[in-house]
Amino acid sequence: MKKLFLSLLIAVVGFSGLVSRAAEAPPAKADPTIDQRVADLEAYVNNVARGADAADAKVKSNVSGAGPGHNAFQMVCAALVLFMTLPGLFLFYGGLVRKKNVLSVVAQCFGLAGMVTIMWWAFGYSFVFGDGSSPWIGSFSKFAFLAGVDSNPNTNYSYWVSQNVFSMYQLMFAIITPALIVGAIAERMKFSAVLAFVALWMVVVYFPLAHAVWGIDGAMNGVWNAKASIKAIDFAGGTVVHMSSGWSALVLCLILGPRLGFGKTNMAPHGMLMCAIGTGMLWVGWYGFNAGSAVAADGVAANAFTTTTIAAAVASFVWPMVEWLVKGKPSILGFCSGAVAGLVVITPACGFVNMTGAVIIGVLAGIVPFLACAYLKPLLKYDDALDTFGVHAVGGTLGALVTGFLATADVNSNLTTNLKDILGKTLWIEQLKAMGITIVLSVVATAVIAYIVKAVIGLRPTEEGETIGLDLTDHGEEGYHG
Amino acid sequence: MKKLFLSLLIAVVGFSGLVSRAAEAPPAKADPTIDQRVADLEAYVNNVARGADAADAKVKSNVSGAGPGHNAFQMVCAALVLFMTLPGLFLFYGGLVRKKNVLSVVAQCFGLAGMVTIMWWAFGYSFVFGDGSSPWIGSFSKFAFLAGVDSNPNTNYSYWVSQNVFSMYQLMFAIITPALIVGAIAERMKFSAVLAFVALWMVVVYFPLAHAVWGIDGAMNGVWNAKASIKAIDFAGGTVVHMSSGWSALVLCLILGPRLGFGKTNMAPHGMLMCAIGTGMLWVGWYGFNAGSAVAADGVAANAFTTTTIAAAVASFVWPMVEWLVKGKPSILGFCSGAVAGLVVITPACGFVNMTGAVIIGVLAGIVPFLACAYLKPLLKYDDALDTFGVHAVGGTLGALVTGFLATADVNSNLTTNLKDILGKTLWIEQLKAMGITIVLSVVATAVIAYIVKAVIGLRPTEEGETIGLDLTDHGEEGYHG
Amino acid sequence: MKKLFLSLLIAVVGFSGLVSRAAEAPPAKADPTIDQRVADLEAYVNNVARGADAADAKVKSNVSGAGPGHNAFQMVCAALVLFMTLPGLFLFYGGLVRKKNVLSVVAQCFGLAGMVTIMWWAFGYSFVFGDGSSPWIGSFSKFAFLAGVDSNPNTNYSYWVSQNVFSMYQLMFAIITPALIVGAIAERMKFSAVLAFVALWMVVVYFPLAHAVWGIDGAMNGVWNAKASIKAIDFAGGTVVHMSSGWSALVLCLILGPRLGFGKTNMAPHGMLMCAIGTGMLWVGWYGFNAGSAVAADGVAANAFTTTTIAAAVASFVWPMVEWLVKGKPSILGFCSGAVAGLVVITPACGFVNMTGAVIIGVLAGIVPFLACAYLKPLLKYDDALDTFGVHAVGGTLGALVTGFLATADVNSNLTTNLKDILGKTLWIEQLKAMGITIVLSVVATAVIAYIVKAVIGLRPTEEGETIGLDLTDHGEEGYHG
Amino acid sequence: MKKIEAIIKPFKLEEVKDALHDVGVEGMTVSEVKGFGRQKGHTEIYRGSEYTVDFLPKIKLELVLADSKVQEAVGAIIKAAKTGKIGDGKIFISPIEEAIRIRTEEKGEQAV
Amino acid sequence: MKKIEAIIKPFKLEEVKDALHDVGVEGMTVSEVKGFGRQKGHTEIYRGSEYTVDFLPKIKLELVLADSKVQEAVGAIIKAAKTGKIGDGKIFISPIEEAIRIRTEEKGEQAV
Amino acid sequence: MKKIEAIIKPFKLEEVKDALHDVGVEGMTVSEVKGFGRQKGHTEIYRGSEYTVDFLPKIKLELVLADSKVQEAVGAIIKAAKTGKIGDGKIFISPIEEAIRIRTEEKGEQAV
Ligand SMILES: Nc1ncnc2c1ncn2[C@@H]1O[C@H](COP(=O)(O)OP(=O)(O)O)[C@@H](O)[C@H]1O
Ligand SMILES: Nc1ncnc2c1ncn2[C@@H]1O[C@H](COP(=O)(O)OP(=O)(O)O)[C@@H](O)[C@H]1O
Ligand SMILES: Nc1ncnc2c1ncn2[C@@H]1O[C@H](COP(=O)(O)OP(=O)(O)O)[C@@H](O)[C@H]1O
Repeated sequence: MKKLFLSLLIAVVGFSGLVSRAAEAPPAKADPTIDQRVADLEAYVNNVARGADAADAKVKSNVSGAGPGHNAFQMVCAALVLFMTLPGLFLFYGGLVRKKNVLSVVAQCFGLAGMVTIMWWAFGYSFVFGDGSSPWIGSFSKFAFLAGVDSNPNTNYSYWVSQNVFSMYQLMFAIITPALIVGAIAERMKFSAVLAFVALWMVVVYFPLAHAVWGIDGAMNGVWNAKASIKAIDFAGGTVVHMSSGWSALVLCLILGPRLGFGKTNMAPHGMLMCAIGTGMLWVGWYGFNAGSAVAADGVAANAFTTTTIAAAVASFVWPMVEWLVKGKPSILGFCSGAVAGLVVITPACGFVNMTGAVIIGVLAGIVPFLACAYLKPLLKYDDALDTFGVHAVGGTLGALVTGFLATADVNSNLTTNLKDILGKTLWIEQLKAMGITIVLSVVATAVIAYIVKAVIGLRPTEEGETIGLDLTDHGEEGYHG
Repeated sequence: MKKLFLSLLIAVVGFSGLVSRAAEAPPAKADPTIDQRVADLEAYVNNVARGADAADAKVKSNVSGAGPGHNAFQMVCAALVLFMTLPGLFLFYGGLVRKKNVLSVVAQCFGLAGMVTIMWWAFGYSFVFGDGSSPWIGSFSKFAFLAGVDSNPNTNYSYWVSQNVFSMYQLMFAIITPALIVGAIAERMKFSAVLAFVALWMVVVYFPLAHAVWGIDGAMNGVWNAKASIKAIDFAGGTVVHMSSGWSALVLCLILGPRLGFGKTNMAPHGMLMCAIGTGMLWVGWYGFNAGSAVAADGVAANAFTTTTIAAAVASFVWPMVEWLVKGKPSILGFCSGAVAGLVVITPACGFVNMTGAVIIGVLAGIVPFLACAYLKPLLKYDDALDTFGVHAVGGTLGALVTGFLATADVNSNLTTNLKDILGKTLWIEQLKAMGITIVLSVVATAVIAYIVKAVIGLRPTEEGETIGLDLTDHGEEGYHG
Repeated sequence: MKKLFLSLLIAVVGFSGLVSRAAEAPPAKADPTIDQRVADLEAYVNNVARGADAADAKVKSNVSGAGPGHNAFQMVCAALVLFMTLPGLFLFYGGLVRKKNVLSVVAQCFGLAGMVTIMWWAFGYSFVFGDGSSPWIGSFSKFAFLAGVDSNPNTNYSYWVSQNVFSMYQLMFAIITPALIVGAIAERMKFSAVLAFVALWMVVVYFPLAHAVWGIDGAMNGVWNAKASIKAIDFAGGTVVHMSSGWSALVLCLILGPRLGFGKTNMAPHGMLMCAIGTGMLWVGWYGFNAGSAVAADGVAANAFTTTTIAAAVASFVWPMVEWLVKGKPSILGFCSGAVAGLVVITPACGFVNMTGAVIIGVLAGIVPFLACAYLKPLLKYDDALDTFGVHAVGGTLGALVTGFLATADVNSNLTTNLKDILGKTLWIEQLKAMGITIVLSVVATAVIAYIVKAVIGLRPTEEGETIGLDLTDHGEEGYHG
Repeated sequence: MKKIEAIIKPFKLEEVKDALHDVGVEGMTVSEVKGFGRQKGHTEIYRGSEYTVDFLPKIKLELVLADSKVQEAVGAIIKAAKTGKIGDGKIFISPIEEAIRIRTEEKGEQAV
Repeated sequence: MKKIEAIIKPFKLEEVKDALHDVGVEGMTVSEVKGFGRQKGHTEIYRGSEYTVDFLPKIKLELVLADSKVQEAVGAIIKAAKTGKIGDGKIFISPIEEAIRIRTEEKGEQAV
Repeated sequence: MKKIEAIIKPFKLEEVKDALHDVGVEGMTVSEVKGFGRQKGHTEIYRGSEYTVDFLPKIKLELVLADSKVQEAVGAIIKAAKTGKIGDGKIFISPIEEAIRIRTEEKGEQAV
């Protein structure tokens, strides 16, 4: 295991120098007129293209780099999304496991952050955002080792945000998505197996899916790609992030089997306070996730910010109220689950729906995932330890679907570019198609990868190791001393 | 209880569709000249009105939406204020209670966040920022269900920040204010009673007060409303937030009575480390609270940022030094209390005073609330569990008053618009009036509401429930396991 | 001790009124032409000087204040750097000590924050950023008591960020630097001694060093000062922050002697989870530290943001992988240490190196400080309790050196202003000189100050006090109850 | 000498300590334990998972004292710890053959 | 009456409790302890510092019961707690002279 | 067989353990307890509220061993745990009727 990673690392560092960076000589262009200069500045405020950004532009721009307001926002958003994983998930997931496994959750999140960054640098960003190769996978050679990804904007994705910032922002998504899977398989999967599984999963599931949905020439990028074969929309990751991780989590936890003593031993969360703190951090960080997905501090971001707040708050209230009604007490885990569920369900919708839509989503998010966790899971007896499936798969699926119904061009005029004809009509069918593909890809790929990893290095620790706890077994440390 | 809230919820969701949204057809306007276009862009940088913002404007603006730098800042500030409650208060207050009540504090903060959001969406924002009805309460019909609150600025409150972002920013204030009350009544008030009390309190105390002080036509909005009957100033919430919550907290904790065993049992904070962590988060989040109250990333925000830093740091140092002198040791709770007190006292002043003012405020904030907590409370024997009165009421009152003396137009030229004549002279008398009204309203309304809630559903848990702890009694969970 | 500080405080507040603030009457200037007005707006987007900023400018600027995008970014960055200390270090360092000393770590960080702020206000900012006195120490009279530091930019340091915000941003650096020293001397230094030591250390080590490296006329400010005698570069504080604190920490911990029972008693971290949470916060806050050091939301900030992410992530992965190889298990402390080491090493380099540079730095940062902590420390047997030397001194030294080799004008054109001739050639020799001066100053000054403090008030608590723990001994409180 | 072990409800500790102090008991050792008995625990529900916690927090007091003082101490404990509700706890008495004070090496009844 | 003290592995607690319940033991007191014995602990490495933790987490069960029931209870504990691996723990039996139920002041075997 | 219970100061645990090891004691059980005695606690002040903490953290050691070894073990404990300052703690000795090793079901002195 160790050797594998180390040689990979060395190989990759070595190769990074070799990729050619052919500089294209730009044709000489005229200086902008005063009118064009003012128009470019207005373009900055309005987050639209400079004159010079047009493919056939004949003038230069005096403000050809990134714009401060947008760039500042995007950097902060990237930091906020990182905050969701480190330390958001440490606390949210760490609080929900038993004391003896708390550090293993930390290690899994932390380890994925490092490993995925290295993959992202070497080829991940290329596979997702490198255009010009295929609707299902990006072009490796375009941005391998992040060559050419500098402080200038890549106008395929943003007029006013530096591409290096954009690439780091998107990296944070690539980190948190597999980290969500950790929730389902907590307390019983070897650290080495988690790393190996995710390394493969990123390549087979995440990179293709993210390219298809968000790549400028992606097959399911309904908003920006006029030639998309499936005209679906996903503002901040209902399919790419939550459905992919959630459905994969279910399959992986089934293949892995339940924790030793599942159903008999008391496996109550060891730190509900920690979990609640993590929830607060997730919520705050999620503003980076959702509003930041506008890739500009514009009106769309403002709308996403607002709908995110409303959906999260409403769901965080509805879930425990339903519990109060049904189980007799509103639990803190109910508040936390509701907030996260609200955030998950609004994710694909936040930049496309209005406030009424957000309230509806909040109410649904407080009820549907609750039913999945409280009734479906005990019924089917799978051991989704921290409810990745119940919250992320169910919530993401719900969100992707309702986005098809509630999206409105009133809050996001980009929806009229390529989707005028189906918006408010058959958009939901496109959503269903994208959801289907996401589920099939996640389920099948996860099963194959899981069995491969199982065969090669094994998935679970020894019984004794699991009984003692993964903290000591895998990391030789304990979460709390004295 | 539960039914009440659920039917409220349903009713409100239902009604949200009914409010009419009459679109007013704007009169046709001319395109801006190049000079006007540049002036509008300069207006963005300087955070002043576009040409088109004037009531009698004859030109359009090419940059009529929100501006990226300001909007980015406001979104981040809103997230920071949320961070103060979730998880700031979870930790700050949660750390100060006994282990068995830690989750109840979380539930109260979390529950209020959800409930207040729903109220805000339905009518709260209207009651506070809907203009055109009365100096003491906003117009319900103006923004009910946030209808019409979109990504364009409402120039009554900001030229360059989206109104939906502004509404969410202000929501965070409406969430944290009642959550501060939780500190006084911690460990002994039923969860249902907290929700019921706050639901009424928001309508009777917070919304009117916030409208009077911050509403464009509010009765006590000295800065912006030329017709204000009381020309008081309150930059970020000395009266609206800290005095209202602090004085209400005192009354409520008196009506509630002391915790079982108060004065006999050891009620030492169960987690001072948690409390200190929460303090750090409060401080960081408070930048959103104070600097964000400029509703722009301009020079006033910069000044507020600076004075906030200085006052908080000075007070955080003075309080424990005084303790060291008087009690023999500088305590961690002293550092935490000092920081929070500094932040409270600078809140109404931060955008109006200069650095010398901030140092003076820091020193006062390290001494006066300390005296209230360390001597007044034991003397009068009220059980203000976590010192909401001692810190927020005393600090807020102190801050509102000294703002009257220290405010200077050097750092905020808006003070010359309507207050030129009284600034540096009789402004403090206006402050006294606003403070008096705030105290009377808070005290009377709290007493009435508390007795109503007591009569209808009761305020306290059973003795056994309180002894076992509210975590198990009200929520069926424990904060820490194993 | 107490009296000392109190009288200092009073004296200083008193003097603050006396400093004269002579207003210089600016010569009358012409209104800008439309072309100049547009150029000024473009300057805002591009973060360059307005026409009016030139020394011999004959026109005014209509946008002479701070610019929203840059100012917003800088305020957020300042808050993020504060977040690193409060609560970042509370958790990171607090988690690594034994339970009985956790609050003492909090008190040390918190106490330094307050004390350094007061010093900064009175004379610290002047000593660092007051120009016109000497290359080795700033001019006291220039900005004493922050007089004249208002919301307008000081174009020596930034064209578009308010000077008051800049001063607060830099304050956060002045707070965290001595707080890092706490890591080496944890669990065994009297609170009063820590305050006294740092008060002197700031004046003798930090202020001169920061002026020399970052002051516009500083002796080692290679980037901006054409007359610098040592043309070194340090983007965000390799020498000023990490080397100064790290080398001082080593000397102080040697003079102090090891903790009672060192090498015999189990001194394992009491809260590795806390430590990991703190690491996440440090990482997130470090974006403010590194990207914010561009003092603008421009392309240099974007580059710093990116290289910071990559170096931290790579090092956080490499360190535990090396551990896995060498010690058999990847530890959580390994992940945390790697991340922090990556952040330390990239600090001086982040705004000067490209992504390949960041990867190289990440790999080195995962290996070299690891060797120092895991092999050098046990070999030499000094008790660097939380590895301030191993991580900050070794990492900072490494970073300062490799910056000399990897810096490239491709990502930061400011490197061509004064350094064109040595960039990529002999820059590393300049770096060596700056490093040498930093080490000598830190080591000698620390030794002298430590012996003075030892002689006057003593450094260590009584044996019994240390055995009981500093929380009870110095602060009369415990970190956890019940 | 005898050892009295008393299992009591946690919130009664202060009262029991004071009561013992009043009858001249000057030393005791206390530990946090979990009790299982007739008193029923509670059920916690975490999303779909139910856990019954039937071990309840209790305090165990241990005091070693001269035979002559046992009666009085037992009386004091009962008086202070009794609420009359199920789960009040138990008192067990067992023989102690020797007691030594580490500091002085005193033995027997002087040591306690 | 006798007191049975059993030191067992933590994860065996539920099984032992159930086994005791099956043989009619209705009350017991449990505490978290650290054990030192033949079973070896682990080493933790924090950067350059190594710490050997030789105290392992164990559970101590205490039950007081009538002499007649001791045999059966011991059998139940052994059966449930045995894994056959080192560190399974010990059972100690000692005399109890008196037992009192605080709530009712019942004494002797009725009290347990 | 006898049971030795020793209440000691927490920071003495390592030394006591080593001393016992030296005289051939191979097993023991340790728990964290709070002690109340002549040694005074401390007062904590939280803003206006004062709380006196008179229970001090102590460590309780329990070891069961053959009668013949008691003397030596007691000596080892006293030697290692004594600081001469108030609060050093106590040693109590009581009879044990039977000991069983769960893993092997060995009984009596072989079991300990
Ligand atoms: N046989 C026993 N041996 C040891 N401890 C016991 C025994 N029976 C009860 N206890 C302890 O006494 C506590 C109270 O017993 P319980 O049966 O709940 O109520 P009550 O004391 O009122 O009869 C239990 O929680 C347990 O700690
Ligand atoms: N002489 C003793 N006195 C008290 N407790 C003991 C004694 N010997 C062992 N123990 C306890 O029993 C536990 C198990 O003992 P150990 O020697 O590790 O394995 P085994 O029980 O299989 O012989 C120890 O961890 C300790 O708690
Ligand atoms: N009678 C007693 N029964 C049980 N434990 C006792 C008794 N007296 C003292 N102890 C324990 O011994 C510890 C030390 O006793 P203390 O009176 O403080 O000092 P010393 O041991 O020096 O006389 C106490 O904290 C308590 O845990």
